Amino acid sequence: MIMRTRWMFNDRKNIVEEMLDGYIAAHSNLIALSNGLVVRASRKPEGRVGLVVANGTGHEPAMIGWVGPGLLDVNVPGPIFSSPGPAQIIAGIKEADRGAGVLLLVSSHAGDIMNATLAREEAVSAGLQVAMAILYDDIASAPSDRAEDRRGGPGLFFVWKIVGALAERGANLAECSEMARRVRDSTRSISGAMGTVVHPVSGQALGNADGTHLAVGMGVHGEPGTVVDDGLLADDVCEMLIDRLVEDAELTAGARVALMVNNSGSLTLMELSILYRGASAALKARGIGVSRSWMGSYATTLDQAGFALAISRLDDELLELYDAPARSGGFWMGEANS
Amino acid sequence: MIMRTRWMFNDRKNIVEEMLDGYIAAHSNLIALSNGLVVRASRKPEGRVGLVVANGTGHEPAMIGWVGPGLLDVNVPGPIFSSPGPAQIIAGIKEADRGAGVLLLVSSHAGDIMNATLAREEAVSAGLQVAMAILYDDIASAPSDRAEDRRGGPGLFFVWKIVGALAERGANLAECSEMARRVRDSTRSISGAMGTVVHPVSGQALGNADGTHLAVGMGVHGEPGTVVDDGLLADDVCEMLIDRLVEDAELTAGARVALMVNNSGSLTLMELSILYRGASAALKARGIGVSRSWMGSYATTLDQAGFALAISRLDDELLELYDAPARSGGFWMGEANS
Amino acid sequence: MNGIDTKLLVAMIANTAFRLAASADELSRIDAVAGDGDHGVNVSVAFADASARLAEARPAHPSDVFLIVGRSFSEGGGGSAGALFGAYFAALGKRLALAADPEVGSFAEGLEAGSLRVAGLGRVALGEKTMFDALEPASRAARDAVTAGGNFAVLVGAAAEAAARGAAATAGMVAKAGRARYAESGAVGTQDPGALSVSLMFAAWEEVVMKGTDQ
Amino acid sequence: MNGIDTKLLVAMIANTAFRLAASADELSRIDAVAGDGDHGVNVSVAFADASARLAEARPAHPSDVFLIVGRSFSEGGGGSAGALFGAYFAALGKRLALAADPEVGSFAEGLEAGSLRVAGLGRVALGEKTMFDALEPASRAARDAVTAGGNFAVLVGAAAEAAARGAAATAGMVAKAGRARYAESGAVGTQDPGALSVSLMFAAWEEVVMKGTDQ
Ligand SMILES: Nc1ncnc2c1ncn2[C@@H]1O[C@H](COP(=O)(O)OP(=O)(O)O)[C@@H](O)[C@H]1O
Ligand SMILES: Nc1ncnc2c1ncn2[C@@H]1O[C@H](COP(=O)(O)OP(=O)(O)O)[C@@H](O)[C@H]1O
Ligand SMILES: [Mg+2]
Ligand SMILES: [Mg+2]
Ligand SMILES: [Mg+2]
Ligand SMILES: [Mg+2]
Repeated sequence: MIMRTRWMFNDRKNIVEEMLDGYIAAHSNLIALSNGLVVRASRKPEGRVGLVVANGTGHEPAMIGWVGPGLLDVNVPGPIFSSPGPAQIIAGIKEADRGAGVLLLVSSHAGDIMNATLAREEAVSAGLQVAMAILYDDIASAPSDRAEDRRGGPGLFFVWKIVGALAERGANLAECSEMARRVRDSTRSISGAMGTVVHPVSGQALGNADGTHLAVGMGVHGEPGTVVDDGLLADDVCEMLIDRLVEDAELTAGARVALMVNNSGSLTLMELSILYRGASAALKARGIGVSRSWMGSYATTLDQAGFALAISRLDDELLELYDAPARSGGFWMGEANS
Repeated sequence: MIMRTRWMFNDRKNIVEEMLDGYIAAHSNLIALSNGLVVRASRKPEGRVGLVVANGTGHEPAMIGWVGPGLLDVNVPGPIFSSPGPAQIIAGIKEADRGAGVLLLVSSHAGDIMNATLAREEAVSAGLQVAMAILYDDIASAPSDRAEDRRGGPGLFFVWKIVGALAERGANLAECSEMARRVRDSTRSISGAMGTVVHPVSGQALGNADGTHLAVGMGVHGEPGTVVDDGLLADDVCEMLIDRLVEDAELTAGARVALMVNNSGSLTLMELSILYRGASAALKARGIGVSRSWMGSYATTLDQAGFALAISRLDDELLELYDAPARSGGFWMGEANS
Repeated sequence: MNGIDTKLLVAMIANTAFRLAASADELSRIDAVAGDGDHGVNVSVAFADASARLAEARPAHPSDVFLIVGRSFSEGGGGSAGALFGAYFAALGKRLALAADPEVGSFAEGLEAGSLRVAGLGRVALGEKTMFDALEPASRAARDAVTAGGNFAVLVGAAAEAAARGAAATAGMVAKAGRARYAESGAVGTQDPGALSVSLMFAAWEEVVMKGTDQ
Repeated sequence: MNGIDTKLLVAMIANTAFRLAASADELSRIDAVAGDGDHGVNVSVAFADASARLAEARPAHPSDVFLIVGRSFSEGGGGSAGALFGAYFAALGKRLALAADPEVGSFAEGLEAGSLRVAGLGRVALGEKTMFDALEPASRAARDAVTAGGNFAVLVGAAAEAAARGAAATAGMVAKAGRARYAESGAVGTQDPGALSVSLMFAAWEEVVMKGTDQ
């Protein structure tokens, strides 16, 4: 529990640029900066599908931390919470192209989709082979019969990981696009937040949580959530959220899932661990097996005091891709993981 | 920048126990719980020195996250911010003993030292071979001519990593103890904090930073720091702190160091990256090379909004141990890192 | 004369930059009601950049003016408004490029092409509380003005009046697109920031055109 | 009689648990001035645990009482006070175990052994604002009481009075050990929490012993 009003920045205008400088210097064995794009230090071999994400910053380690072998090829970072424009995205597509086409993986937010659409149109008319997959996971943002209206959240990391492994092995563009949609369709997330965040440049406070209550379903840019009863303990919250996820995903006893317990920014690992305990117990009580799991900061909203639970249904093929090696500024998976 | 008063816990009495349950469940391929001790899922081979740390919790991922191959054998977790008692430490020593003696690595805080001393006395009189190394790095806690009065801080991770690699290779107890002291003596850290933390059990606010200013030199349990000028930007702060570290370590141009930029809890990765940029620039300006680096949450104080800079002088022998593979809940280093 | 003066267009963009800078805080504030509070920054920065590029480029043909404005949006910080205004101005510029010496009819058609592009890119219809609720009435009014034989000043005046009315009407709408749709209220009671910036843009154009006509 | 009644000792520990529970918040509060604000919890929990173990174990020899109290500290939550009190009671218990039927002389020697153990373990001298500043005068007063021929009640009364004076004096000291030494002020003006809990412990003992003597 903290109260804080002072930042550790230099000039507010240069926050994103200086962050990129520092982050890349700290991981220079893995990633490099190329005209404002985050790229791999050693490019993927020719003949493999390139994977590109373009997104606003403020969600670190997403997405600067997901570029590397077994994961993405290029991240096109925009201003804080704001998609980069089509011109930069086209540069990213060109950078990722290794002769087998490029898959543009888009987290479903209005600005991201529109800028990516424009970039893809232009790249295609310039003769490049570009596919696009629009990804979402946040069940609080639209009902299941309008799933395509849902937004992207921390659960998209399941897609990055699995499509990253598939592209690394040489799958073609159609196979990678198909897999992106398949993992998206088997992934669900929902968030809980206990405070608001302040935009470091505009100074605007985002979100409707005031720090004393828990709001469920807040988006990764502070899009409003629903305040729940103050009496709910961590286990109650897990039970409630897992119930919504399992129902939405139509999972039944015997299903196997990967579980993510994501830190939105400033939750303690103590709380995160207690939520992991509660979430895995709630799944177990429904006969659902947690075959793999991730706990930590995957997609943040600056220093938001909050979390998200995400599940993704697994089968043997996905398990194998899940366990494939990967290496980036914010993630690793070794050869022998399981 | 956040304001937050609601926690995500169940019963306050069970926080540590439930955290251990959840953390270990999330990393069950690597670690296990054995009578309240965090141990490796597969024990180190016979004939290797066992490494034990015993400490208060609230600093996650330290130390529950540092048990695993290439790192520690046993972590004996105490209550929040409070060393476990000698009885539990003795149990940890026995658990880690693989017939080549046990090194008790103690972060220098009054309670930790005294409990470890009692445990060692008793273990030795029970016929066990136990060495103890008292470790410190925080230059704000005592002047350099009283270095042994300094406290342990995030820089101790350099010791865990290097002694962890050495013990894994089969070095004997004297060699491991000697290396622990050698790395300690070439490591320095200093912290900056921009807020106070609240003890989740007692509800007491710790530390003297009120969230609007930067306090330099605060300890990992909120031991008081010194408030600095509000006009200082991130780069100014890095320059000031690196200057103190370099002077204290008596480093001169041409030296090579490992640099750590540690998140005390709720700093954004954006800020951390900007601090990394500032700290590495300040070292470079002094002719000091950053040969390796770590950036992220290594030792936290719950959700403290703060950071620490730590440096540790490197030579070829240390570099090799630094790069040796390691794998734990909170850290990994692959075979081919550099 | 029914032709379009390139210099006048450049002055219109300069005045848009000036007017949106003055309203940037207000636009961000209403974006924060249900969005992410950056709309004022997004549009004012892009128009300022466009205005600087135009001063440098000294375009010779009306189409170049809008193609350059479009690039300021598509090469800039992005966001929804970046994509939408970028596509809008690109469509307008492309339509004007079809004529060696474009007249008001081309301009009205260009506004309509831009407006349709926005609806297509954003997948929105009228009444969903977006900038399209200002762009569509503006292009319709422009076409009607041309049909009635009006000159460029009449066209711009009619578009400005229609855009203002369209933007005002968004206050009563429930958001169905953009971030604002996540707000429980759908942001009812507040104008859509994108629609408001469209209406401020046309008002800035009218201001310049009227001065030109008066002189 | 100069012997020591095991049942009385058990009652003394029970009363210590009771008194420290009542003062736990105050002890934590003064620990928070320059430490980590947990001292009241640390000592009250350990004495409560000791008291429960004693009720269960029904020790037959005085030494067992203190060995059990020591274990409650050394098996419990630790912290500085856990180590120090644990070592203190273990030393006291061990000294008492040397005699089949220990008398006040053994007890005074035990208090001194405990006090020296604390100083050695904590590497502190008098005047450094720690619990040793209460333990040392208490053991000295106990020895003097024995030398003067006092019985157990006199010994405990003298120790309690000396501990209270020692603890009060710590308010004027600058901390040189423990977490409190990091405070810029050295916590001057506040009593050391460890010293205060020592003095509260001896006061709780005196209370029981006096009752025993009265009856
Ligand atoms: N799908 C859409 N179709 C049309 N206009 C949209 C759409 N989404 C957003 N807008 C417009 O964009 C404006 C928000 O712009 P801005 O704040 O700059 O972008 P962002 O929402 O990405 O931060 C909204 O007020 C609305 O007018
Ligand atoms: N080195 C030491 N020597 C003697 N007593 C000490 C020493 N360090 C701490 N103490 C005592 O311990 C008390 C603090 O106990 P407690 O708060 O329970 O432990 P911690 O400081 O580990 O949280 C201090 O008030 C002081 O009396
Ligand atoms: Mg935005
Ligand atoms: Mg403590
Ligand atoms: Mg916006
Ligand atoms: Mg304490």
